[in-house]
Amino acid sequence: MIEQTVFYFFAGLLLLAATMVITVKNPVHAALSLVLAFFCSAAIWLLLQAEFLAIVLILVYVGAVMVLFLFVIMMLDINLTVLREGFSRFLPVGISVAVLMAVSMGLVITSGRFTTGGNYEALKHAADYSNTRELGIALFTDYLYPFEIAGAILLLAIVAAISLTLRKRPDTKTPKVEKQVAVHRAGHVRLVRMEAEKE
Amino acid sequence: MIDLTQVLLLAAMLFCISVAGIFINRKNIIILLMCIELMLLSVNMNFIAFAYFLNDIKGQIFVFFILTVAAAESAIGLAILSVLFRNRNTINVKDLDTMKG
Amino acid sequence: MFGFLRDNVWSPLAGAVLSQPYDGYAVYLLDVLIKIIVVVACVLFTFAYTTYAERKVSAWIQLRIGPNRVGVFGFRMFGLAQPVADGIKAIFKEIIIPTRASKLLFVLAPILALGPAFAAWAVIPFNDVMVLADINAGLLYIIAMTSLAVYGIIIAGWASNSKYAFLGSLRSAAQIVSYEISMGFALVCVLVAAGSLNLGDIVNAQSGKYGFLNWYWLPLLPMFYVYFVSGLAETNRLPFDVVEGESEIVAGFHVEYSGIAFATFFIAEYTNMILISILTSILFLGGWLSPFQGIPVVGAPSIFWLLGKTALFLFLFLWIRWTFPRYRYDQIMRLGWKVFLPITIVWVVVTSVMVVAKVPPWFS
Amino acid sequence: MQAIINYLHNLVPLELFKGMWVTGRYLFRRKITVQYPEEKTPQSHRFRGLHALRRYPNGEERCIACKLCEAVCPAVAITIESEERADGSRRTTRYEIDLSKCIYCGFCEESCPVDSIVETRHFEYHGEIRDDLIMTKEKLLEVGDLFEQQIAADRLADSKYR
Repeated sequence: MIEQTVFYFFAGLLLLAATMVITVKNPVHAALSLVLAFFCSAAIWLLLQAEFLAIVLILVYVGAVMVLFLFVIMMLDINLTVLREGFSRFLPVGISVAVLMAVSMGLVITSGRFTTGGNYEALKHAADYSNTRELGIALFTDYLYPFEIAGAILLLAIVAAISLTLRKRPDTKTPKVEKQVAVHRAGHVRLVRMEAEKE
Repeated sequence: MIDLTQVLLLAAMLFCISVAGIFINRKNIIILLMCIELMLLSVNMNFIAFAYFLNDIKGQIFVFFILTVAAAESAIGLAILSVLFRNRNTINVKDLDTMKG
Repeated sequence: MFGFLRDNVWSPLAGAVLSQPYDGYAVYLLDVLIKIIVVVACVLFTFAYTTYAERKVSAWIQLRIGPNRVGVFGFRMFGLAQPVADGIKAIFKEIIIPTRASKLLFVLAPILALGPAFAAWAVIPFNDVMVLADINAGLLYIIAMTSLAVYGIIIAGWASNSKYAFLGSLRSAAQIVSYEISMGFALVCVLVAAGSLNLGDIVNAQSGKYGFLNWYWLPLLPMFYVYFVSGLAETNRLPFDVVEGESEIVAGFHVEYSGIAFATFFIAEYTNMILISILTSILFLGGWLSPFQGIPVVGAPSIFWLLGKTALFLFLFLWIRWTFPRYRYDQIMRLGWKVFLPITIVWVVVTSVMVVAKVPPWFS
Repeated sequence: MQAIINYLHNLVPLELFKGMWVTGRYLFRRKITVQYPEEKTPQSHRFRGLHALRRYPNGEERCIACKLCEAVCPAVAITIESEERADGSRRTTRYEIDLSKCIYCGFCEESCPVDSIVETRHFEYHGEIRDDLIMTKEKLLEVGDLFEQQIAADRLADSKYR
C-alpha cells in the first residue's frame, strides 16, 4: 500500500515535471524541471531496488550534466521571444502525435503480455543483498568489453568536447604559473662586489 | 504492490511527453536536447522495471551503458551548441540552414 | 522499500519513547523521525558554535579577543550566547527581494543549498551502531549529495537578477564541478582500499594493532591531502572563495540576500564544512577508532574519538581560512585539473597495486 | 628532469605549512585588544574631540566674532553672525558648528586669536536626531564651562612647544 502511494506520488510528479520541461517559457526553468524529473525517477528506481543506478542518476545527471546545461543556458545570451515563435502553431500537432503514440503504446502494454505472474513477494531480496556488488560482478565479468568501450566513448567525448570549444586567443597573455613557481634566487640575482670609486 | 504494467505505462507516457516536446519546441536546441534526455530516461525506466520484475541484473547493466552514452552525448551536444552560438550568435534551428542548396 | 532499511536500523530511541515491540511503518517512521531530529539538532548546534569559533579563531590570529560580550542575565561567559543573538537578529531582519528577480527561485535557492547539506548526514555513522541509514552504497550517496550543493548557489545567483551574483554563480558552477572529480577519485581510492562503499565497513577496515598507523591516511597520504583541499574548494571556503570574492564581486551569489535567507546560506556552508570534516576523519583517520591500540581505557573505540578528529579538521578549516589569501580563478582551475586530477588517477593505480600485493599492515 | 623535480616540489606544501606556523604562533600571543568602555587608551593633551567655547575667568565669553575660524574651516562647518552689544563690543549672536560636516582638523582652534574655540578631549557624544549634531552657541559654551579646568591645563602643558 505504502509502496503504491509512493510510486503514484513520484510518477505524477515526474509527469508534471516532464510537462513543465516542454512547456515553460524560460530554458532555466525547463532545466530545473528536468532536475525534478530526474529526482522523481531516482525515487522510482529506488522503489525498484536499483539503488546504485538511482544514486548514479543523481550524481551524473543532476550533479554534472544538468549543471552543464544550466551553465550553458546562463552563459548564452538567448533571445527568448524568437525561440517561442510557433509554439502555439505546433502545439496541436505535438499533442495529437503524443496522444496517438500514448494510446498505441498503452494498448500494447495493457494487452496482458507484460505481467509478472503475481509472484511479487519472491522478488524481495535478503537484507544483505547489495545491488552495487551484483552490478559490479556482472559488469566486470560478462560485460567487461562493453565496459571498456564505454570508457573509450567517454574519453572520446571529453576529447571531442574540449577540442570543439577550445579556442586559442593569441592576443591574450597568461602567466605561466609553473615557471613563476620554479623561480629561484640563484637564476635571477647575482651579488656583485664593487670597489667604491672616487669622483 | 507496483505492477510491471504501471511502470511501463509511466515510461510510455514520459516518452510521449518528450516526443510532444520535440514537436512543439522545434526552434530551441537546448529544449530539444532536454527532450532527448527525457526520452532516454523513459527507456531507462523500462529497463529498470524489467530488471526488477524479471529478477535479472542485465537490465541494469544496460541502463549503466545508456547513462554513459547519454552523458557523452549531452557533453558533445552542449559543446557543439556553444561553438554554434559563438559563431552564429543564435541557437534557433531555423537560422541554421547554411547547407540548404 | 523500507524492508532493507528496517532490518539495519538502530532503535533504542523509539524503543524508549514507545516501549512496545517494533512493528509497522508508523512506529518505524516515528523512530526515524526522532533520530533525524536528534542528528539535525546536533548539527545545528555545532553550526552555531562553529560560527562562534570562527570569529574567536580569527580574532586570536589577529591578536584580538573576539566576541566576548553577549551573555545571559548579565553574565558574559566569554560571549557564548553570541550565536543565539546572531540567530535572533537574522530572523527578525527583512528579506529583500530585488525587482525583476525570479521570486520563486530566489526563495527556493537557500533551501536547495541547505537540503543536500543535511541530507548527506543520513548515512554518516557515529559509531558502530549509531547511524540513521546503514545503506550499502553510503559513500556513493555522499558523493551524490555533495554534488547537489552547487544548485543552491547557481539558482541564487541567477534568480537575484544581479550581475555580481550571476558572476559568482558561474564561477561556482565551474569550480565545484572541477573539484568534484578529484574528490570522487580520492574516494575511489578509499573504497578500493576498504573494498566497501559502506562507511561503517570503511572504518572497521582501518582497525588494527598498530593504532593510527593502520589508518588510511598513511597509504593514501596524497589522497588525504587532495580530499581535504577539494573539500575546501567544494565548500567555497578560503583560499577558494572566488564564488563570494568580497573584493571583486562584492559577495558573489548572496549579494542580494538578507535576513534569514542569507543565514540559511551560512548554515549550508558550515554544515558542509562539518560534513567534510567528519568524512575526512571517517575515511582517512579511522573514524571512532582509537589511535592507541592495546592501552586499556584510551584504546577503546568511542564516539569521542570521532568528534575529536572532526573538531581538529574544523579547526584546520578556520586556521587555513585566516592564513591564506584568495587564489586567482585560473590558478584554481589549474590546481584542480592539472595537479589534483593526475595525482588522483596515479594514486588509484598505486592503491590497486597495494591492495593486490597485500601490502602490510593495511591490506594484509 | 628539473621539471619533474619542480613538480614534486610543488606537491609538498612547505610554504603553506610555514604560513600556517606563523598564524599558529599568533594564535597564542598575548592579545592587545582594549576593552573599550571599561578600559581606555591614554589620550594626548592635543586630542581633538568635541568643540567648546571658552570664557574668561570673570565669566565674559572670549569670542570676539572675528570669523577667522569660519574662514579657515575647510569643511564649511562653522556659521557665525554678530552684532554690536550694548557696551560697544562686538560679540556673536549665533555661533554654530555642524558636527556632521566637521572633520576635526583643529584649524579653528589654531586660527583663534583669543583661544575661544577649542577642541576638548571629550569624544563620547551622540545625537539621536540631526539637530542634536548642530552645536549652537549655548551648547558650546556649556561644554566649555564643563571642561574648563581640563582645557586650561592642556593649553598650559602644550604652551612650551608653541
